Amino acid sequence: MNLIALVVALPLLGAFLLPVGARSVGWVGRLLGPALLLLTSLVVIVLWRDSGGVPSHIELGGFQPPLGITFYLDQLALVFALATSLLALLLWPHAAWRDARVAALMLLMVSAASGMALSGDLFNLYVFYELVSVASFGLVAAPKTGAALAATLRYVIISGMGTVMALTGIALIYTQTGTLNLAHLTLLSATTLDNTLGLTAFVLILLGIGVKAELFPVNIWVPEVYATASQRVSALLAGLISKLAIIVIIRLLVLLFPQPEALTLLLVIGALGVLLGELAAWHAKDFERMLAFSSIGQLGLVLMAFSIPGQAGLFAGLAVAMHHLIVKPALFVLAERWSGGFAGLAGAGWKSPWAAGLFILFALSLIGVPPLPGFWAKLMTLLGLLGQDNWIYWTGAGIILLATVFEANYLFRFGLGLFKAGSESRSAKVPVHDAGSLGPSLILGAVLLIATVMITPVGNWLAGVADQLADRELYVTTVLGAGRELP
Amino acid sequence: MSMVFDLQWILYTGAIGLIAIGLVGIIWSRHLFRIILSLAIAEAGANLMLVIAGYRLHGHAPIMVAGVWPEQMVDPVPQAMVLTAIVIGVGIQALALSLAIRVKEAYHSLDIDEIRAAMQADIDAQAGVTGDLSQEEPSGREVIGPTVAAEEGRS
Amino acid sequence: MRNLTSPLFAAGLAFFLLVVVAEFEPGAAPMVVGQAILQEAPETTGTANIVTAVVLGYRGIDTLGEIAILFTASLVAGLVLERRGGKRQAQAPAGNVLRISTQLLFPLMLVIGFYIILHGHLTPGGGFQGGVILAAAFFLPLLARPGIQVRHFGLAVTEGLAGSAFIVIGLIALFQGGAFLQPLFGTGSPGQLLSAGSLPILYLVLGLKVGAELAGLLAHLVYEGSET
Amino acid sequence: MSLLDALLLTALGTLIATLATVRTRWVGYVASLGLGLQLLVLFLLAPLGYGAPAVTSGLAWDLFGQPLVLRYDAMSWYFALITLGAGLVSSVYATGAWSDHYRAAGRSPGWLQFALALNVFTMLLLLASGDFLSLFIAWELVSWASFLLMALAAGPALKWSLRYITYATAGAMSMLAALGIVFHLTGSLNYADFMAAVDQWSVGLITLLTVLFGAGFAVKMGILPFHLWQAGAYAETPGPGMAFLGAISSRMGLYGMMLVWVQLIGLIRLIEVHIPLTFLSLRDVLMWIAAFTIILPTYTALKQNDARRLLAWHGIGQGGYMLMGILSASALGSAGGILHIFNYATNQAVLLLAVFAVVYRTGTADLNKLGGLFTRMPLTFVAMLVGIIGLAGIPPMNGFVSKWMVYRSLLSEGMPLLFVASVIGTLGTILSVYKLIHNTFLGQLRLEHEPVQEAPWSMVIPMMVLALIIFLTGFMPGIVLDWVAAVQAAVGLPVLPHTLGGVADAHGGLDMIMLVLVLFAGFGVSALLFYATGRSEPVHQLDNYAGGHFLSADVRYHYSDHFYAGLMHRIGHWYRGSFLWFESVVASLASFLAQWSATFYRLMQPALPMLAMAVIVLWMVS
Repeated sequence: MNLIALVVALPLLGAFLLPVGARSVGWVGRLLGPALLLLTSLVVIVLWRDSGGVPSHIELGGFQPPLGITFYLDQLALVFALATSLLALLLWPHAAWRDARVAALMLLMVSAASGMALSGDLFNLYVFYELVSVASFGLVAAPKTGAALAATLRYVIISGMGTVMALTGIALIYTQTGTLNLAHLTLLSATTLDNTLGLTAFVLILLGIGVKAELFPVNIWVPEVYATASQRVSALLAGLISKLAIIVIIRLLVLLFPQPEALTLLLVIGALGVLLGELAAWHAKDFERMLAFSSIGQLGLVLMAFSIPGQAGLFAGLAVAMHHLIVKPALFVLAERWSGGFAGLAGAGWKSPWAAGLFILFALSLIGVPPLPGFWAKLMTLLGLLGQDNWIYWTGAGIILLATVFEANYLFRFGLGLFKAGSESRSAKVPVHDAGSLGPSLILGAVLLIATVMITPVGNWLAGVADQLADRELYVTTVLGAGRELP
Repeated sequence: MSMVFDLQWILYTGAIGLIAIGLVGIIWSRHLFRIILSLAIAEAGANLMLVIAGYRLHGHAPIMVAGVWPEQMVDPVPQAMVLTAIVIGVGIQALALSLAIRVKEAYHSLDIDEIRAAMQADIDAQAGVTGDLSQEEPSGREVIGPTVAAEEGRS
Repeated sequence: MRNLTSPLFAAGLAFFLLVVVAEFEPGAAPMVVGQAILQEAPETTGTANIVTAVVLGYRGIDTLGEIAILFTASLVAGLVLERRGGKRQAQAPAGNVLRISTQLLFPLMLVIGFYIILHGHLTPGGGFQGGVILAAAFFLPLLARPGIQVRHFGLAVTEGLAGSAFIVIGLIALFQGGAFLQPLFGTGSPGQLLSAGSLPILYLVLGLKVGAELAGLLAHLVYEGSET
Repeated sequence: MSLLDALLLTALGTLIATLATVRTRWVGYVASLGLGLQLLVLFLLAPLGYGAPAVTSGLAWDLFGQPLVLRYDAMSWYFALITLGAGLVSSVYATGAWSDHYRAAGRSPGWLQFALALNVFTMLLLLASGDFLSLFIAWELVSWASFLLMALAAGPALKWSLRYITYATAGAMSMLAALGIVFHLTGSLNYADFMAAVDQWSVGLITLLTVLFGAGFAVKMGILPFHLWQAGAYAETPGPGMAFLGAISSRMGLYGMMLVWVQLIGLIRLIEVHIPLTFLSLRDVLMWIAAFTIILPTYTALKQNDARRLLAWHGIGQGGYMLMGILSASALGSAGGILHIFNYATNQAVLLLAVFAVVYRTGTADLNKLGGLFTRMPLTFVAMLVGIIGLAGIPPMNGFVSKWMVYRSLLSEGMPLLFVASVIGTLGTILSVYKLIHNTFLGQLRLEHEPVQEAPWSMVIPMMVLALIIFLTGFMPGIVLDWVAAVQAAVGLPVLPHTLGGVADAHGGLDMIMLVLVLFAGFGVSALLFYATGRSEPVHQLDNYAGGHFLSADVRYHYSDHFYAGLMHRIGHWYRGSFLWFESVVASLASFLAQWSATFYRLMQPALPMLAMAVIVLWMVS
């Protein structure tokens, strides 16, 4: 199990060596990154098989848990570590083939993202989160156009504020508990964090990490960054990094903050995200920003699903999150060729029918048309929300339903527009997809269809993951051992 | 709430005050450089808060020398954390500054509002859409579907 | 918008501050893990400076992440500021006082920097502090003679190899059957220069890396960033 | 494996076979054959139509602890029969000469056949749904399948189908909300648990569920105020597709209403719910909505100049009769409503097929550009004549039977105002179908239509078969009434006593056999008188004069522009487009909010997140 540290260490090693190595041996830069990602995926798969689904932990530096830093390896952490490597491999940016520095940034981001998924220490989470942030700044600034730089700068400032808030939150928690290990904090939380101060710390961490998770008030960077960054980077940020941030928030919520107010807060923030995101997406006139706003809406939905108390909420939230993890990157990859305003894409579907078909498949799943997986995720969310005897939850369900109507309208306004017969002069310029530009989308589409067919096993597995996530006892005993004397 | 104004209390107030000053500065300023400086101040406040968390009144530095027992020392963990946090802060500030230099070159301005407007215009132009908020073309049209010609759809 | 929200926000924040402070118990925060580390660290790591034990041992992965962040920041700054073609204008050299004192200070600062790095496990200081001094030492000539060409490749090699060394030391521990970043080579006797196993080596590569990165960052900001 | 499995698997097989052959020329034969097979299997299930106990499918499975039940009862069978009939007729029609025409226009008949097969399959699935979850899943599948059929034509169809899918999604979301509430209240999604619990629920809850479920179904039905999408979307659908959609697709909404309102909630509960401050019950309100659904779209149809749109608008109105009949809750009225589903499907299908036969030959459906085709396309004319007689509710065709039953029940149940409303609607129907047949077939033949010939056999035969069915089921309505009675029994409505010739009732039943015989005897007598006197003499249509001038072929004297000018002078100013106005208000409001949201993301400083945080914390602390 100790080998899981390789998932963090190897990409980091590669990133340190790449800028130097690429200068001396050209092909190193091109192949080292993907090769390392393949290796880390293999490591995760092998370890996952060995674990048999039972959570375990490793002690970094060999120091016992509450003192040293631990990685916690439950199924959720492993699946996200695996998804990180695989998605990065799938969405390896074009620029990374040419520029070793971009490749290094990708490796840094992958390493930190895996670390975020695995880490069992509050401050360590923060460090990995910051590493993800800084690497993503570099990736989104890489096109180096004026707009990209300005968007990145605004992103940096918002993230910086987030950093300050998250750090303050961590400091507040430390003043109350004197420890940083999540398992240890879980034990202490009932007596020390179940109060206003704990809630304040949660709000601060929520808003801090929420910058990456595209949460409602701190997501104003999203549309401009996704519109200026390269689409594959947008795909990674919207698909993977945002989910990781949410998973971290949820893990903290489950372990540390049992207050019901925290759930209500998630619900309200999520509902506002859904409403504003979907409305703005409805208003958007170009593909990337439509996807960006839709991503805001979807993450709001994830948050709303997680706000349902109990295991049902975790299940629904994971389902929505995993679904979006597959769908949104695929859509952003389509935007590589279909970049820009709707008007310029009229008739593009006739020229690239496969791409149009994929778009429609993903759109249907996003809207939640049975029997695609998106439907089940949405259904679980709605049943959970309507299952609460609380008007706020019912309002939230109403907002989701309303937003879905908008979603259907704008997604299909675009989807049908692809088949609008454009004038000849215009359709001559319409970009055409080829096998290379469709590859990642095709693979993700296949994954979606497999999940559609195997919905029962996938659902049961996800329920098991949610059970593990919900089990605080399991976390504590796995990391700290049963009955050990703690400081 | 205790009204004892002990040192700890004052230190916390100071740290939070620094954070507040920094955050207000970020909002209040339009000048990019001031915003970045305010960010630095806010970060300093957060770091201070972290390091105070481990401070004890009359504590000793956590270094093993003769005559000082571990019980008398201050908490070493926040010190290590704050070291990390400071370095992270430095990295982000350097990054923000280098971006600011290039943004200034691209848009000839350090005013965040002007930069934002220029950036939006750039993005719109690149996507080939007219300004998102155009008054000439209300977006409400054709959103549901076609407007039915007068004689055919009225009921 | 800004004029409206700012006072509102300031008021909100002031209230927030009051509430948070009112929640505090007077007195110090509990010292749970810290106390345990203070008790245990000298035996397990062999450092006299417990902060070093925490930085390199107990929270070693944090430190790895931290240098990775610094590395990333310097990489991104280089990426953003890099300019293809275009010669930089030569700038007037600085005055005599600065130039001569730079030459005097340079070896001194090197010595101090390395001293602080190498005694990081014994006295206050360590890789970061020493690394910053090293960076300053290399940065001073840039101030004195602004036209000087910075050898970015050398810096890149230094930071790349130093960072890799940190990870490789961690990986050696891992493949010897221990945990990633586990201290190696025993503890020695606390208080000696040659003690604390692999931690001083880690601090050395850390110092070199931080020095190289900060120097590179500053050089980027000075040169590439200057207006043409 | 039950016969139901065989039916569904055949439908699925048809779908796959159609997809496999979608680019070939024989896709139409494959689809028709598949649909024919399905119809055959359905006939094997015929005992269901006469009240046999429900058949359960072996395909049921569990999803997340929720069993998905598939089963057919008398109602499913009845609807499935109409669905498959309409599907088969449309598919055959679309196979022969029509498909060559369609292919020549650059379209793919294969995809049309596939969309038809998909629609049929999803509808059969919907009819089989035995719990709320499978109901919703199949409902969504039906919605998106008809979306595919509507969008196939591209061009203007894209916009209309977008409008449809927006309405349909809104309806589906409303149903989903109801589903969630049901799950919350009963802890399951089974019909049985729902029926067991419904008696304890409050009036408000019943109303809420009725409205939420109903809104979803009403969108599909085009019940006011959700009707705006339907006419345009149907009219832009390629020929046989429109015939299929017009004949049966909307009725899936009625199926849902019968299932949820009548079978699960029970009309008694709806009658018990009194709307505050009025003397109406919830049921009365729904009936009045049905009445307005009859009147407004029918009179909108009157103004259409496109034959497809005229029939499409008209179809919306006919849904109102069915709903009104069923909601009347009496044996006679509900039987009339249910019977009208069958009758209307046959009428609408034959009318649309005739219209598209005309379009096939002349290239236009514009009622101002046709006329006099009677001499060129006599068989098509006969088909359309049968259709409009049926639709207008005139004996001896089947439409008369069902409308008579609805009217009579309205009178006998003491609802004279609703009776008046539906009579006004029927007046509009007669006027508009007359406009249709007059402007198409009667009057002067246009010069450019001189060479027009009768439609090809592949198109005439389906029309003739339908016309025959219309007459037969008008002559002997007992054939269908058997099935209708079984449906009534299945959903818990009082069962209508009936005979082969019609309704058995002590206070004046209806015997169509007698009536038709008398009618034909009358016709025979008139014909005898007409021919015996020998006073008539056939002349060429241009051997004539008007206003003192002799006519020549290039003079237009066919009266079609501003049809009903006199009537429009009276009622024209009542057309206000209120629903369009309402729709645009909603769209504008949404647009305003959307613009606001976009502005939020465009103009907001980082200040707002901070402010939001402060506010949230204050809210939570206090």
